[in-house]
Amino acid sequence: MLLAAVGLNHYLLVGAALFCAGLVAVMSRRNAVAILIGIELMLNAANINLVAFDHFRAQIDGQPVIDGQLFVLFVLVIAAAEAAVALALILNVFDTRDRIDVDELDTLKG
Amino acid sequence: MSDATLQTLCFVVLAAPLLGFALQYTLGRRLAKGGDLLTIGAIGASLVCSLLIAYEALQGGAEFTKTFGPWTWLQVSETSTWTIGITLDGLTAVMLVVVTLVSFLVHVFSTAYMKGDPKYGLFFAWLQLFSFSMLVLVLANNLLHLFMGWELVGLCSYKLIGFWSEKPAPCNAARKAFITTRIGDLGMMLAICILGGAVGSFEFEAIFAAAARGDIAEPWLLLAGLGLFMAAAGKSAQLPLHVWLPDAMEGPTPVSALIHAATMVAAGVYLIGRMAPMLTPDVMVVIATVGAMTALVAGLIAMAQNDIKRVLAYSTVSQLGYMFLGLGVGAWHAGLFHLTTHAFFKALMFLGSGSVIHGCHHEQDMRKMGGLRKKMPITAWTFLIGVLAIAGVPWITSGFYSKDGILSGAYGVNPLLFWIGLGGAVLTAFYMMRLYVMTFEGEPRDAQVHDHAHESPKAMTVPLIVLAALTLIIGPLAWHTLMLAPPTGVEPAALWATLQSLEAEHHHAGTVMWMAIAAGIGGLLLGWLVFHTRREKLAALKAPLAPLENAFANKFWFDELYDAVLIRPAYALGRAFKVLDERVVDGLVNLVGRGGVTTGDVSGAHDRGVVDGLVRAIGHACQRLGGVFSALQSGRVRLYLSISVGALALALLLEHLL
Amino acid sequence: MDWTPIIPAAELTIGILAVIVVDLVGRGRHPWLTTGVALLALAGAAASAVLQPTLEVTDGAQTVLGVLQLDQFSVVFTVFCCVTGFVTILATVRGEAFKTPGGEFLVLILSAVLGMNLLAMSVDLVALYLAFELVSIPGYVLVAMRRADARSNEAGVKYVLFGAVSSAILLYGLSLLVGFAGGTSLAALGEAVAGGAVTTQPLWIVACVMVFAGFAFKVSAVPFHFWAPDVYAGAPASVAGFLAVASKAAGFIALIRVVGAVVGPAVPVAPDALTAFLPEGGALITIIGIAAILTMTVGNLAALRQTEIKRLLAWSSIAHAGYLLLLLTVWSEQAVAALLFYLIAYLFMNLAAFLLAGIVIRERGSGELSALRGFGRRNVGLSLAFAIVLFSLTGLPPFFGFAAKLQLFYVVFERGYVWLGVIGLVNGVISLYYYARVLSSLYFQDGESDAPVMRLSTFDAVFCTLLVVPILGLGLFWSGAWHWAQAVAEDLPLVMGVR
Amino acid sequence: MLTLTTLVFLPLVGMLLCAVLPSKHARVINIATSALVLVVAVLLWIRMDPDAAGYQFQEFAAWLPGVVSETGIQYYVGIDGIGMSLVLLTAFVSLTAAIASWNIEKQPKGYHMMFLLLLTGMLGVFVALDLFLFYVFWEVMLLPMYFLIGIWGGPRRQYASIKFFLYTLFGSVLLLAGVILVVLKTQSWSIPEVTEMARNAVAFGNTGGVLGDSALCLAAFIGMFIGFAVKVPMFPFHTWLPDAHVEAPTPVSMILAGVLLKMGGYGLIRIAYPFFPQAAVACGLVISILSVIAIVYGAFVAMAQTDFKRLIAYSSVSHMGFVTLGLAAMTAQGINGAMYMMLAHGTISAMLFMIVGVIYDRAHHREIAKFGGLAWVMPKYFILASLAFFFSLGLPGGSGFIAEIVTFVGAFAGPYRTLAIIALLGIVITAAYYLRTLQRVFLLDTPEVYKDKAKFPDVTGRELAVLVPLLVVTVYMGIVPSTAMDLYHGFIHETLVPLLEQASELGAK
Amino acid sequence: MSLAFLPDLSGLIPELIFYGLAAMTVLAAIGAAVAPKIVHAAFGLMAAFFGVAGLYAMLGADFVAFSQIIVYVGGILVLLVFGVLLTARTEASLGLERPLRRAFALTTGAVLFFVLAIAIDSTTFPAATEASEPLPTTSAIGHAFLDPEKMLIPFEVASVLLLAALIGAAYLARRRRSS
Repeated sequence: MLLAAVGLNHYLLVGAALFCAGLVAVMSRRNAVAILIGIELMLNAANINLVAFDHFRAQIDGQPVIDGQLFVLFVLVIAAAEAAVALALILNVFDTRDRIDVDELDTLKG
Repeated sequence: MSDATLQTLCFVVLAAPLLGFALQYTLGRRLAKGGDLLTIGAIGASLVCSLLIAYEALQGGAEFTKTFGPWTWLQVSETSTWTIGITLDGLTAVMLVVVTLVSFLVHVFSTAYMKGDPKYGLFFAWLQLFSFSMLVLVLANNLLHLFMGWELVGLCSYKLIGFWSEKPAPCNAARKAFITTRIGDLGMMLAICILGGAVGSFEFEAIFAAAARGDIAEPWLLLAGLGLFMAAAGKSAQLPLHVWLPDAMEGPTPVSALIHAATMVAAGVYLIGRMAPMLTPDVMVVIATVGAMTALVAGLIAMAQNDIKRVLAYSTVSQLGYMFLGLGVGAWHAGLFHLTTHAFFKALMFLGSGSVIHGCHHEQDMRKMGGLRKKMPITAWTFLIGVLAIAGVPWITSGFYSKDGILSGAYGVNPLLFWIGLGGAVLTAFYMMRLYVMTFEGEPRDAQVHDHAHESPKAMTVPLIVLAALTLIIGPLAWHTLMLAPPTGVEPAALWATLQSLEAEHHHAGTVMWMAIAAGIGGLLLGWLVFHTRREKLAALKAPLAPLENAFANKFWFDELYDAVLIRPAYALGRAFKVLDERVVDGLVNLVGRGGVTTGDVSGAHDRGVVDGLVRAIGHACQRLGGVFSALQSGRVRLYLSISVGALALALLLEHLL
Repeated sequence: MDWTPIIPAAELTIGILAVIVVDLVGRGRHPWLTTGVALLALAGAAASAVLQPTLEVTDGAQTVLGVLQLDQFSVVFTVFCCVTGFVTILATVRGEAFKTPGGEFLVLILSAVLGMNLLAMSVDLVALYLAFELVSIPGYVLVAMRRADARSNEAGVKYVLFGAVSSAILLYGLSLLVGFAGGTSLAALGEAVAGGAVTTQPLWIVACVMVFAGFAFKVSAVPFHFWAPDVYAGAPASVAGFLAVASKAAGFIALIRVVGAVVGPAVPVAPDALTAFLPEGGALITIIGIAAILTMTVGNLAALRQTEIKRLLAWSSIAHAGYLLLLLTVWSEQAVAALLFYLIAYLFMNLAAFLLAGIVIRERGSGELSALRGFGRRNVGLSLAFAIVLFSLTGLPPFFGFAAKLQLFYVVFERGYVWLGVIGLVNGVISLYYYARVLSSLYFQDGESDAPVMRLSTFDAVFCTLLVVPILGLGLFWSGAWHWAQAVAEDLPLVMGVR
Repeated sequence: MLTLTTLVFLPLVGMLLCAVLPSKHARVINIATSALVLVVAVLLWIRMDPDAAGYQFQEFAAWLPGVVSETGIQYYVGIDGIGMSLVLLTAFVSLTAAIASWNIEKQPKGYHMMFLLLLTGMLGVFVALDLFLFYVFWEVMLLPMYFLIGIWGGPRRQYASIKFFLYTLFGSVLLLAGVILVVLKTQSWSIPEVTEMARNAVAFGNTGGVLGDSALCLAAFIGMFIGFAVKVPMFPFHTWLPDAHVEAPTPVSMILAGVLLKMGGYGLIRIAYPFFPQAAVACGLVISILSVIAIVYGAFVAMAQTDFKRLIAYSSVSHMGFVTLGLAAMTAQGINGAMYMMLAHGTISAMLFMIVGVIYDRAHHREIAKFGGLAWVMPKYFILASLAFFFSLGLPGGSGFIAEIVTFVGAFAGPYRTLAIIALLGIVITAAYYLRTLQRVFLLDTPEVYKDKAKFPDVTGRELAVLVPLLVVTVYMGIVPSTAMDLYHGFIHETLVPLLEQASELGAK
Repeated sequence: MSLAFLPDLSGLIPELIFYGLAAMTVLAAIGAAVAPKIVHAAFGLMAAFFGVAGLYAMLGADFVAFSQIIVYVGGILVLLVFGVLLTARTEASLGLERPLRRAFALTTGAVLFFVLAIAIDSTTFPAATEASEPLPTTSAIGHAFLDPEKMLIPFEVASVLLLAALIGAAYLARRRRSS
């Protein structure tokens, strides 16, 4: 049964697993870059969902369903932009402190 | 006299002392001789008018009743209009004369007695206001109006008792007097509330009519009556509210004569006399019983007092008790007549004691006196007349007539009350003789006091003589001529009617009269024997009687009792409430505030630090936990992320489980 | 093809390019020129948004350009964001951050405003997400704009990490919504919901929670608010104001659009009973309701102990987000009108507050409350403006904040949620405490007795006045603004497209 | 020109004048404006038709059209006897307080501006007939008060001012919640209109009241009641008062006690009771109990105070308890008494606070225990003080007496007789603490410190100018109570009492 | 023939590939999330990216799969590795996670996955049908990007987004260099 038909849910489960893995990274990592890695995993989780939904939809007039794929392409762009800015910020902090341990970003408090 | 004239006279009676007060209070210091002539003139005018009114009342006889007004004062609801107005009847007329006459004499007496006092002028001003207030009280045709006079009287009493307010004792006495009478006033307020609500008006006529019609529900009528008596008991120093009067002797002696002997304390009696038609039989019983008990207890206490004024004070309390006894047993005439006669002879004795005190340079302790008769003959002789009167020496003194009337009344209603009254009469005669003997007879016990003693000036002796004369003549004269009219306009309550008939039956009935005479004379003789002739021989009796004497001398520990039961607890309660207010009521508010802030600390934990917030929240009790929580030190990205994501997961989990 | 809807966006884009070109050509030596260009672009965008001919179409027929939709609602928010950007640039020119903003700053502000403009018009999840990121990403950089300042950098990192995580969560939720809708447009989503088989699915709830989590970050709703105090405190005051006002407004626009699709058109006003307990309208509404209460309460309580003005305002803005979420909870046409109305009030109050804070920080070199001491005597005008703003934030008459709150709570009561309204009102009382602490510092605590009288520059004075006068003016005469907000909100059912 | 608008906004003109002219003129402007306000108020009073029912000098102006209802929020002012008597009180007490403000030296300009703004707020509350307008004035009054305590107050002024502000705002939002509910259900902002609706509801036996739901009415009433009770202030919402009073400067204490506390009572009479008569009837017992607690407990707490001003403050708590007691009785006499108590307390408490202020100015402390024998160094002061004390404890001849008696009679005629009897106790305690204070402050020996005539001069002319008019009015009101009572009884007799009676009949069914 | 008794697994090949890819992706992701060394985490991420690309390919999204490899592996991953290299100079700077924290994170992650898994399992998507035969998508995507009624506007906006990010990142980085 396990090896039987691979359906939408299987892909969604993979996505969920990726998402949770990303969350674990986000929650447990002290290194800012490692947190970014977690974020990328979460984005990919969403992307798998989107592409999977496309695949499991009825085609009309023999045209491929690409709504989700288009979304994914934009997400790729956004992820890149986000990663660039985030890294720039992290490096900036690293520049002034020589550390990127997020637990030490604590000058801002009441 | 036409009604208009009478009305004018009433206004003059009222206006003269008020005007006197206003002028004296504002300008007194600048007037010649401190303004005493002005005030004497004012009260004199009042006196003259009062006499005219009294004459008119005499002409009118028992049916004489006049009402002026009522004028609308305030409308408190559409059905209830409160008025002011003046009532004139026999009772009022008598009271007017008593008040103005005694007041006039006291004014005269004070010009000498208060001479040299730095607040000489002020004293007269307050005497004026007092007279005014008392006259308001007496002339009122409604309860509210009466209550206003009543309260003003209280104020003046406060001011006059505490006249020498640099010293603590007069201050405390004044305060005690005011507050004690105010406790009594609660009863009056209660009565006012009940009657105001049920009748919608405070006019006596209306109240009596409503009471007779049964408009006022039975328990409330009873309560109103008791309330009125409570007020009367406060003002007239009846048990258990009598404690203020002896202390009030801290005031200048003329004040004691005017207020605490002749007039203000009589206001309670007047009130009960005035309101008699609405009092239910139950109330009457209470009044009679309290009166009798007071007569006896005060008499006992008076026996062991050594301060001349205090003896007189307790005697006053005791005599007031007689008056209530009289009213309570339905001897309405006798009770009020005793009020009148007592006013004169007690004023006489107070002024006499004032004369003694003046003559002895403000020495009040009888143990330091003795043999003063030779030094101050007029004072002594007039005082003796007073003593005889209060003891009820038959036929020649006024006290005989009034007291006899009361006792006969009591005899007909309740033998027990009669015997108590009779015992009181013996006591009265006895301690009065003790007072007289200790002061005026025998050997001088304190050479210094005796050597410097002197007879008082004319301004003091003349009032004494006048009062002594009145004491002698008023009884025989008035009893037959000045018939006090019973309250008009109402059918007397059933019991009231019975009582009246009883009184008529027993009036001057031989037995009672002779018993009263025997009590009076016996008491006097006993006193003479004990304190004059056989003093040394009786010293042997002193030891076994010591506990009794102790109880008398300590006034049955009423003051101590009140201090322990009422005053201290009240202050303690005040302090407790203060703490309650600051700690609990306000504390709760602050706690809410602080709780908010603390919650804020926790909810914004990363701002102040979870450690700080938590630690503060649990009251620094777990400071050591800081080490554990320091891992969660503030400002950390990951912590925030964990909380946020954790909350997200939790939300999903909850949604899922639900 | 009608290109009208993107005219403001095009103007902003041209503005961005122009700024870059001018900055490059002038080698950054003409800051006033670049600033002027940027301001011009914003003004132009606002003007053309207002003047768009569709506004004359009264039946609300909108021009749809693929993923965008033009309606009164989007126009209002475009203007709103342009004004905020305008004020932010001007405030920064004079603020404590930099004497003259560089070209990058202007580009970033313009990009963020462009993002907001598109966000306001998006009716497609792709465009929505993209615009959302276009608002966020420049924000990350703006916060860290003071490059040498460690606090600023730190704030930037916090912001970007938080933002990225939230955005990822949002995206995951959106991906599920796409799955349910079978397409990326909100109309498809609305149809799917109307189909009825969707809202009962377990994963639907997951999607709603996650989508809300993403937006909650943007509007700084509890428990996704943690970044806000740190970021506001680290950012220049003007940028903090921009984030608090424009960025938050953008979050609400997006929420309105999504809620509109998910929940459906405005639910008719509740019947007589005024004792409704839990909001109706499905999972999303319930979640928003809980978040609303939490947000306003936590925001207000946490603000109580703050000693730094920007942090205090940050918590205050969190609390205000709670009030606004309350309106989404009760979701009706009136509620949207009230939300719009409240946002307008919020715009004036918060921009003014951050502007004033900026002036104080510039003057005293510190944002601590204690730095405010003695200002009451040193500068009457500034203190008065501060007082008005703070009273208005508290919601006291006769200031605009009160009118906004009155309408807000009126709507909440109207829908029957009396208890929600009372919680909100009591929260207002709590907020008084910390606002009053600012006043207390300004007026009640004596500063250095010989401190000289401080003079505001004419620029600052005019600027403050322009922001504060509407607070008073609209506080006294707000019916016009309210009717206008109602008129705008009437377009709302059409926003939902299919229904 | 003789309109309510003139009356209300005159102080604002004065305030602008203060702002424009140099600060040395501020106090003169303040006094002049306050005097002018009093003159206008008196002229309006004279022109008022004593027999006309309803509100007079009404003015309408469109303000916020279309908000909620068609007409929307209006600028709608008008006045009846109740409002007029309180307006007169306000104008009068403010004038005396303005005179008492003469020697304010710290930031006089700001002070007098705030003072005048406060005056506008207070007058506005009493003439506003639109709920929104009422609420705006109600809150506007808070702001200057907050500053007056916070800037010109004593050492703990920050705490006191914020406490005052928070407390009253807490009350205000509950009031606001009630107002919103009312407006939501009636679609009217007009106070007379809603009152009329409430009357109709009761007349037609509609137990739902104006909100159409009796439970909701009860909730709204409780909210509004708490809102007003905070202002009164009623136990247990009174704890802001001692702090605020103690820290406030003397003239502000006078206003606070003399006028501000009256707004609570006014609100109850004008809004809470007429709008929700049935709920008022239902809450009668609780309100009575709280009032009695306030009277007795307030008196006890006052007795234990060591600070002169705190004592007076608690005496206000105790006396204002009569207001709610009278109201809760729901009889004509009771409400009459409550109203009269407000007027009487207005002048008497202002006088008392001035008296404390006089000695505080000289001694710079208020510890009762440290005083003594002041009567011998400051005789005139002693006379005024003892009169104020005695009038406050209900001596005939003063207005307090009438107020107490009428209230008691009214309370006794109402449903809660036993409570009224308990409240009588307060009278004795009141006498006790006043006399004790009188003795400890004024009588007995004078400590050496106070014998310095230069430092402890008798009351000055300015102080007399404050105290004597207050005294005169107190005495006048004590002797001729009908002046005030006839002025305001219309509303009570014709509107409020019938309404409440019908409501309680309805409730009994 | 002789092997006829064996089950025919040829029809299962797509499934097998899926499970292989899925396992690789998930394991790599977990590795990326928990690997003690940041470099290992980066490699885990790369593996996950490839796995995801493979899944895209299986879902018939050829263009997206290529884009995934180019952008993620070629762009973002490189960026991250740069970041790792630039910052993680010493082992100490990595900062190992505290066990408590990690346990909390793992628990949360597990719970969340559990919830999601159950939700996914019990959810039916109304819009979903049987998997359709994959068609080439590149042309359709290209048309969509240039159709004003479709994704033209987002496409342009994306470029502005990139520009803004570029300028922002450059601004921050330039400062770093010059200081």
